[in-house]
Amino acid sequence: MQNINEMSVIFSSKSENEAFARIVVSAFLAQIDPTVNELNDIKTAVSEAVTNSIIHGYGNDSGQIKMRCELFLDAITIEIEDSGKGIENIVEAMTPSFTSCPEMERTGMGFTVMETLMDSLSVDSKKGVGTKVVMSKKFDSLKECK
Amino acid sequence: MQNINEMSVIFSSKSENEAFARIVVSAFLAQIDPTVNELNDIKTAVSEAVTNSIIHGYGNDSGQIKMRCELFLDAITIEIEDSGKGIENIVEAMTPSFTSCPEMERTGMGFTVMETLMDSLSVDSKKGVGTKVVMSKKFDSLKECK
Amino acid sequence: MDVTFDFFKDNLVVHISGEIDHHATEVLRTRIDKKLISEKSVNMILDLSDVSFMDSSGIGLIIGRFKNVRGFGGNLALVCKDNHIKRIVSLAGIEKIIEICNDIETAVNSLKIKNKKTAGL
Amino acid sequence: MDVTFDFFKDNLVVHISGEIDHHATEVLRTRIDKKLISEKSVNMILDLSDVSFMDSSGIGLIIGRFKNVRGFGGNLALVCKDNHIKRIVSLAGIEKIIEICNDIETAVNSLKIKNKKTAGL
Ligand SMILES: Nc1ncnc2c1ncn2[C@@H]1O[C@H](COP(=O)(O)OP(=O)(O)O)[C@@H](O)[C@H]1O
Ligand SMILES: Nc1ncnc2c1ncn2[C@@H]1O[C@H](COP(=O)(O)OP(=O)(O)O)[C@@H](O)[C@H]1O
Repeated sequence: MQNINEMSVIFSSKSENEAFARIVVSAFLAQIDPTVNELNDIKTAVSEAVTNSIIHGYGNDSGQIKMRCELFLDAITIEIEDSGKGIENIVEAMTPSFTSCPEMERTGMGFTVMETLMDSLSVDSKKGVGTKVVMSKKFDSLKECK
Repeated sequence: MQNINEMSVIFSSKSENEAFARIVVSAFLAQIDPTVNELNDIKTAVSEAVTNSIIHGYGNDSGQIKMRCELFLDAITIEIEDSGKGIENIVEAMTPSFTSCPEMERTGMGFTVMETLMDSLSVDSKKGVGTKVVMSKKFDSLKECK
Repeated sequence: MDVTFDFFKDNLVVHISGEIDHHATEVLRTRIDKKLISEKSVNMILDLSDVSFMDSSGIGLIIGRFKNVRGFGGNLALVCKDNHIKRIVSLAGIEKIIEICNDIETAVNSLKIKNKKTAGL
Repeated sequence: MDVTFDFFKDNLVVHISGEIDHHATEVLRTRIDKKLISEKSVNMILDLSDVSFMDSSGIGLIIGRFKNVRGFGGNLALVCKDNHIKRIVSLAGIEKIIEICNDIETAVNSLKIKNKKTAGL
């Protein structure tokens, strides 16, 4: 299916940019006018993935995070990618409550939140190379207007 | 000088994305809290450059526009680049009131607005290759806080 | 962006709200010109009081409407309070040909005087 | 993001406003813990009524404060009305250990009951 709009943004792994990434995805969605709930779900999932790249992917190092969004008539696909340290065991990482950083008050709920709020989630990662999260969501609110 | 944050965003040459580009640059600036006037000046200059890439660079074709922002302690640099048809005569193009599209109600004031509202403007373009506009602005409001 | 119309002492008042950029002007142009042709009003007041953003596309929109109204033998006045928008407008020297007023009353009066001059009175 | 404190019937009330993400929690954690140590209040009410956004970093913040307060022998209650935030909170099963109330009055009452139970009354 042909997308109706697309964009990609690259930003530094600074925690200030968590809010930046949320505003960018909201601005990109403004043209299709999703419901408040749909927008909240997407902003939250983006926040989780970007935070993971910052704190787990890069840790104390600095690096670049890439967010790519493709908008379709009734859905959005979002890819968030880092070139950080990668995930050794993806199944373990995606288990609810698993976290490698309990001392940072992480709760291991990031992937669970992404899975719950989005319609699909896939994680691709290689130790020492980086991590790419791909999520998509259908807009139920827009189905009728097609 | 070392920048304190940077980002780049690539988006399609659709006129809906003029507003998108303005929101992205505003969101990027949120972390340094500029004055309303400074923010308005920067949003307007971005709007001019992005509009030019859409209507003059790509015309009826579709293409990609890249916006890169670098934030320093007291200034911002913004590059807006397209791979459109390019400008043959840059001096003529930058002359106030020169426009190649009077029938579209363009007034040839785009470059004048960018020059007036920003502290520096440079235009690099090659016929058939594309155009890159680089603008920068100092934040007077932030000078004292350094 | 939104546009609504009303009349004030025989002047067509065009209230624009939101952001005026190139994207918005395409719709604005069509809607304003359609209204101008359907109503037989000769004078137009462009009310920019609720415009939150405007770039040089707005200058083109204003000058284009000015030309159309003059074509019908009428005049145009602007209502605008925001300093940023005034600055954009004055960069193009619009104030030399179009009156920029703080409110609709003032715009109506300025059009009355202009029309008298145009009519040679 | 902003945080302010006040007291309501001997309970330390922490009003958080704005967005709770990982960036914000770093500051919030320090400020709340400092206040908790300096005041000798054992009970804390986290008032999220004015929180406009929260992701799982907020879950960590809540559970972390809960542990600290329990360490002092006290209890914690949440005040939250927003459905999106309630959903995030309930994903982690927080409501099994922490009362989620619609207003501060209710939170105060629930803490009174909890404290009696904790004290074995
Ligand atoms: N981008 C990433 N790079 C490296 N490791 C990651 C990344 N994202 C997630 N992880 C790993 O997966 C674990 C679980 O992630 P998540 O469910 O988001 O919970 P949390 O962020 O609370 O730890 C993390 O603790 C981390 O070890
Ligand atoms: N990105 C671009 N690609 C090709 N031509 C451009 C580009 N930007 C500007 N130009 C040329 O420069 C002229 C002047 O631009 P500008 O001052 O912004 O006024 P306007 O957009 O009103 O025409 C345009 O009419 C166009 O011919």
